[in-house]
Amino acid sequence: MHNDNRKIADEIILRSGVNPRKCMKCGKCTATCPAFDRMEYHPHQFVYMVETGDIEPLLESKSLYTCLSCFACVDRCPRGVEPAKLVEGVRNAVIRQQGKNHMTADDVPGKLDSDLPQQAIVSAFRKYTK
Amino acid sequence: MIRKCSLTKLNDFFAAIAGDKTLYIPASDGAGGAVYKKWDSNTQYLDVLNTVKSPKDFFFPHTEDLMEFKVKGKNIELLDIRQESEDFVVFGVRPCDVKSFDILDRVFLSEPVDSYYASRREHGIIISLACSKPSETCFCTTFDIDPTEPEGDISAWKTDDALYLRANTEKGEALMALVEHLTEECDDAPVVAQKQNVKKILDKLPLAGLKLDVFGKGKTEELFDDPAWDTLSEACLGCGTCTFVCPTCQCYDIKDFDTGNGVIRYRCWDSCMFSEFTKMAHGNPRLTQKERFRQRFMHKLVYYPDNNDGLFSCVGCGRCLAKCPVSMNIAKVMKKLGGEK
Amino acid sequence: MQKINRDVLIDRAISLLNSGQVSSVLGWRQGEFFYDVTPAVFTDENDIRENFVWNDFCGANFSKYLVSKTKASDGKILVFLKPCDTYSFNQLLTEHRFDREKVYVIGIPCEGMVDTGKLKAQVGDGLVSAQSTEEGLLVTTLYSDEPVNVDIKSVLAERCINCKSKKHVAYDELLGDEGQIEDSDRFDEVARIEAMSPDERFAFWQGELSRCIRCNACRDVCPACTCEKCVFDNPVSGVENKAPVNSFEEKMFHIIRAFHVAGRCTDCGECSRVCPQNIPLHLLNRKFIKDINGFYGEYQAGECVGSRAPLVDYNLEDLEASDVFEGRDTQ
Amino acid sequence: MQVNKYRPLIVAFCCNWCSYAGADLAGNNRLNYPADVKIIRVPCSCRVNPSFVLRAFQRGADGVIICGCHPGDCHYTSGNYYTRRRMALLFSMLDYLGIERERTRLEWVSAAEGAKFAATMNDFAEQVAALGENKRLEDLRCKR
Amino acid sequence: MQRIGVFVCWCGSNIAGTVDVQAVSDALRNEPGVVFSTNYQYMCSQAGQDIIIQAVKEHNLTGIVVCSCSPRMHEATFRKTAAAAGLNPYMVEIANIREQCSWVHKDMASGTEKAIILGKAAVAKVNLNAPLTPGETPVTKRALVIGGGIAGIQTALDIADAGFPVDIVEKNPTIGGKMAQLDKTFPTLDCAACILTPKMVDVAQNDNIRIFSYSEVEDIKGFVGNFDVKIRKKARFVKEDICTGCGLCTEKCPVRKVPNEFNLGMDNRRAIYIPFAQAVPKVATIDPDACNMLKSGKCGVCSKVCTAGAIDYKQQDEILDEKYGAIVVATGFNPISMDKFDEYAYNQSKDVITSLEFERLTNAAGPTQGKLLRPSDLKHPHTIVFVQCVGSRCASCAEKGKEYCSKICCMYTAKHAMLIRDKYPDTEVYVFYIDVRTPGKNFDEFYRRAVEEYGVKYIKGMVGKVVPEGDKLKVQASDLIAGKQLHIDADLVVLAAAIEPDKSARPLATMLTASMDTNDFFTEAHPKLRPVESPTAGVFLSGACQGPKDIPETVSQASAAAAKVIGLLVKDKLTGNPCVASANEMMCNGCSTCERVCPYGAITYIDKEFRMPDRTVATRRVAQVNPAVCQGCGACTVACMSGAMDLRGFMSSQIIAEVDAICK
Repeated sequence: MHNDNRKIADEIILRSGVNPRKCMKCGKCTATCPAFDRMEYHPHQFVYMVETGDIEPLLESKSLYTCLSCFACVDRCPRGVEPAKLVEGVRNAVIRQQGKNHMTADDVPGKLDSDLPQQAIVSAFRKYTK
Repeated sequence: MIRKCSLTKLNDFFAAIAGDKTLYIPASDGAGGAVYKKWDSNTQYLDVLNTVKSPKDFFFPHTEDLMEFKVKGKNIELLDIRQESEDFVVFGVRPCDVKSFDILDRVFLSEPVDSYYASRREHGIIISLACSKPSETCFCTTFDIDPTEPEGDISAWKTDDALYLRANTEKGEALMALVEHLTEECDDAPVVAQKQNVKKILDKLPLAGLKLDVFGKGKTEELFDDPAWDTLSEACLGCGTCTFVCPTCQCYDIKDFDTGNGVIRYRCWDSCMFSEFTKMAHGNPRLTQKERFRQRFMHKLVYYPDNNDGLFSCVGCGRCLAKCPVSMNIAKVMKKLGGEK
Repeated sequence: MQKINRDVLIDRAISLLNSGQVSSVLGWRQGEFFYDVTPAVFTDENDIRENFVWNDFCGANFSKYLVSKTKASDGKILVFLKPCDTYSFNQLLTEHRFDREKVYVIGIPCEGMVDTGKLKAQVGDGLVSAQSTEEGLLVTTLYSDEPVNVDIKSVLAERCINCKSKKHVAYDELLGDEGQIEDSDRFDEVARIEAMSPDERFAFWQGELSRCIRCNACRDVCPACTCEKCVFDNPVSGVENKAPVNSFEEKMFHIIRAFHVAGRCTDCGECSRVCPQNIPLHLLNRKFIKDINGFYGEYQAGECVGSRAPLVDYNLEDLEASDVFEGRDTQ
Repeated sequence: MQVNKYRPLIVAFCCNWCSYAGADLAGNNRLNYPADVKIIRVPCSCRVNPSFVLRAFQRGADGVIICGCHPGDCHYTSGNYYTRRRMALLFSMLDYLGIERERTRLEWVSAAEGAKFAATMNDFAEQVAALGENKRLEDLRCKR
Repeated sequence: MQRIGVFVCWCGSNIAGTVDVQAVSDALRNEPGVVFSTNYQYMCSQAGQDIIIQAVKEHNLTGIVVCSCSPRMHEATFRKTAAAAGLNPYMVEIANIREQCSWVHKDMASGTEKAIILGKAAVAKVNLNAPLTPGETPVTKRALVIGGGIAGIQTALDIADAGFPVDIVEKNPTIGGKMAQLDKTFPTLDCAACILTPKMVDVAQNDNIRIFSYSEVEDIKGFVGNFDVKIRKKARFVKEDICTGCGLCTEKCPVRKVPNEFNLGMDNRRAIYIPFAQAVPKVATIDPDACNMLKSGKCGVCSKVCTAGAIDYKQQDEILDEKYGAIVVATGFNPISMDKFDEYAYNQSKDVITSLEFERLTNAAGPTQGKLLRPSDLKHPHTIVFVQCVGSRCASCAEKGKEYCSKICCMYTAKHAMLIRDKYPDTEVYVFYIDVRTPGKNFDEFYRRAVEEYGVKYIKGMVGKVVPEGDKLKVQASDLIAGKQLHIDADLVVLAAAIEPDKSARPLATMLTASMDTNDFFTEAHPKLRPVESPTAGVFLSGACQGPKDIPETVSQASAAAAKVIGLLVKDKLTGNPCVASANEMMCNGCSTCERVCPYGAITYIDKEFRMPDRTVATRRVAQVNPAVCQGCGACTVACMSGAMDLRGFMSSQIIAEVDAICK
């Protein structure tokens, strides 16, 4: 395994406060995920890939941005693994690597439309103010 | 004849004595109190009214090994392990504490003589020091002690600039000879002046009027069953603070310490305030704290005078007044039994 | 200056006494000097009016007296407890040391008590009188012509500077306003000692404990030390001794005593207050409290009656003895 | 040179059910450890009073080790849990007083761990020997 | 002063090879108290023992020190030798100079030196030994079984079969417990009722068994062999001895809509009821919360129809005082509440049910007479989804579920799925699982049959949410192997709810001073070696009160507990271990500290009058150790600040003497 990947994975674990080893691979996170169809990697895969250090595909994946940050997986996980926080951790890792976010919080108001659910607005701020 | 030593030469004075004999002087104990320390060039003299523990330690130490039984197989060997005393000097003993030695002497030097005590007494030389700033807890005058006129082998007075010395005994004379080069003859005017100042303070002391009328020889029956003992003793914790800071308390226990290879027989201070004091096979002769409390004060104020020509075994140093955890003390006892509130 | 007035206390005491609700009152009796105050049992109205005091020198914790006084009394005893005293009170109840029904507790607020030693160090010997003012004390001595103004903070007892709680955890009735649990820095000094090198720590404690005269005042005043017979008085206990014969005995006494009260000590600070040699004994007890809090979670002895002391409790995941020093410097 | 090395006196309190049996197993398997280690059998490690530990130091021990069943395996279900708390606090207090923390140890040794017993004793004896004589908790009366 | 004999064993060359045994016996001869010292090749041999016996007689020995192998080896031997010589067996101490000396040290000099020191320590200890006599307590030859499920039934039957009287206390109107509610049992698919109800009848007919149904344990005092128990017999308003169980009252009662707890509320019963046809005792019970007569005094129908005259509206709770020698806890389990699992819509749809409810649905005696009809519309469900681990293995949600695996769910779900596919092959059955756990005889085969022969769709994944929509349940789930999210329109969803100990267990544990784990399962005396005993002597554990169990395991443990009880009741007297704690009452503070650390509840407190050293008489609270219960660990001796508590055989003074001897 790539040493760098392990390092990034450990960094993500540290920063997110998520312990992927607690995962018992039940898949309830994925079962509950409302954005499942748009995600290349699903919550349980995120957890597993971070645990094993298989980070590169994650960093490049669009799944990072399709995650709604709705935290349904966090709520439902029977082991308290908190997959969404891990997704956020990976997202932050990408941002840190790129040196910037692909959008800023200031861009959000311009994109608001009346159909947008309240939760999406909140999660947009959650994502882009990092 | 009086001689003086400039305070600027005080260290030389100590050095001169210490060059010949072990010298102890009051020094800081590092915790706000004073303790007699063996002098060396690093020892700072602490100008303090009283040390926390009295100097009775020098003659009647807190603990003292008496003998040893050495066990080898099934044989027992008896060893005299006493440490022979050498001459030593104690500087700065206050008039009350000096007086306490008389009280101890009557116990330990009367027949049968306590040879351990006697040996120390013989080797000890006392340089007393007159009081210049009595504390509110002082009441030595009650026992006819003049805090401005101390006894001892050498009497000393300390003013702002000099130490005034007067030898009272042969031992004192000999010691004065040691420091002759550091002292000079002088007139006693500063000493007299200090005495007069102190006398004024003495009159203002809160305990100045303490009376002894109801105490002394033959008062046992009058005082023993006084109901006041109940209230006086009700707060007493039964600790030994008063006893262990007292310059005249002389009770001790003899104990055996099993070293694994034999037994060391030693004695250590005991306190009549302790619940285990004088416990015998049948139990304890004084069953309640009231009885133990009464014992201590009756001893000081009645029993001791009974056996010692009316001499009280308190010198009014005030240590117990300052240190009792519940502020119960001999002054309160004297007032209460003496009919004051 | 204490927030609550002596007269309020006296009025309540007399009214409870006269109504027959209590048969005696455990309070502070004025002594010879303004600072010497003796715990006393009052049964007489006039005696209370004349001699009951409540001022900045009423440090004594009455809780322990209840063990013997309730046994000796048929009626109820009124006791005045400062916030920190109430912790000892509860701890004694936890250990069934007296009958709660025989006590009527009046909680009184406390603004901290004065350490007479500190006062003397500041104004000198020969204390004659002191008057409480808003900011402190106006003290006269035998040797000062003018009264000296003393800032109360500068003469407060250490335990009061680091007061852990101004909140009463037990009372039947409260006079004055209830306080709060305080944020105190009481473990700072322990931490300072912990940070020393082992040699320094050894020298520090050797120095402190060498002053011990084994008067037993710390034990005899301690509300956690109410044993029918103390191990140190019991020749078959293996630790009995009567004198600080050598440095081992000095340490033995204080280690075992601290261990026996570990988890039960409420940190009332009476041990250090009464020590005639000013040994900071509370630093031994606080070490145990700090360790217990750190190892097993926060625990305040006496906070509630019936709580399980940390030394008679355990957790499957407790710290291993070998990990006690983790994160601390090695030798 | 072995000869000049300080030979410490070590008192080992072993619980009857696990550690004492572990020590027996070390014997059965002829696993060497220094003769400086002397074992005292107690029913459970929770029988060890801190005053016994101090007593050993007073009488000349250079190191004291307490061995009990592993947590969860106590013959009396909970004894070693109390031991763990008591000794953690005691050791910490001794350290606080500046007494070498290497002189005390609490170790869990099961009846099957003869090898661990021997290894522990070798290690502890080595550790204590390196410190030399116990000076900070000694009672000179016991040394004459 | 003791007269001690020292006997140093060579153990052939085992000891003598590295220890100079002559030097050891010579050195120890000079120890205080020692009057005789010798050495011999094999001390444990008959000849060696004879040397000891002879020396005791010749030298009037009062104590014996044997320097030999480990006391774990021959302490018992030498104690018997001492007894044979007329000495108290507890006047023997062993110095272990083989396992802990000669075998671990190579050097003769240091080995000998150490052997002498170990011998000295043993001598020092014997000097302080006192003769000990084990205490004896009589045994009440009757057992109490708390809980009348299959665990309690089996335990009671086994004890009764051994000839001892036994009482069952059951809080419900009938015994039978959870097993009575089940349909079939895995992996053999026998009908639960067919194997349980004969046992219930056996219980009812066994002369040695009394059933206190509709009763609860109110208070327990005493200790092993001698428990005093208060049992509350709740008023059922029907005279048990008169009621014939004809059931007429239950048909005539006008109060019809009381949820039937036996069918988990899926149908109704009357205010007077018999839980099920095979109930034991088959006696009616009036539900006081539902009965009009009891609530308002207006009705009395049951009384009118009862020809036996068994109805008694004035009946009161009755308190029985009974004595027992042993108590078996068999309080069983319950499924946890599903209220907090919003995602599965349990409270929103009648068609989301628990597995136990499913058992009733498929049971011929259940609300649908065994026809698989879903509760909402009584239609046959065509798509059924089983969700595993609902609330089990739940680490993050202590307030919702349980951290442990409930153990039985995998198997009963396989059973359910198989039975559905067997009876209704047109039904699609999905089982969502995290792991399938089938350790047990024929268990995995059973599960594989469900998959391979019956075509149950096992999907590795979890259900994320269930949303009722129309008459369907929209199930959203993951299929981890396919990497898909599934959306299934189900007709019925069955939740494998975690199981938890019955709520009555916690207060019972307090009464018994028996310990529990954080999940409220009873703790065993030893997790491996004493799994059916509680640490509290005389209290035994049967069934799921100790941990999740299936029926065969429960029955084995029930019989094991019975065997333990029989082993206890067969004794006339209990002989204790004399090495127990005892409190010096004059030194005891009554502070309860020791009581808190005692793992066996052996310490109690009493108020006792004393003549005090100050010659007053005082009533003091002091600790009492029950020697029949104390196991001699010594935890109390250290907890006791005053040193009032000491342990016989390992007294503080003895241990200190050993320390001193070693360190001198």
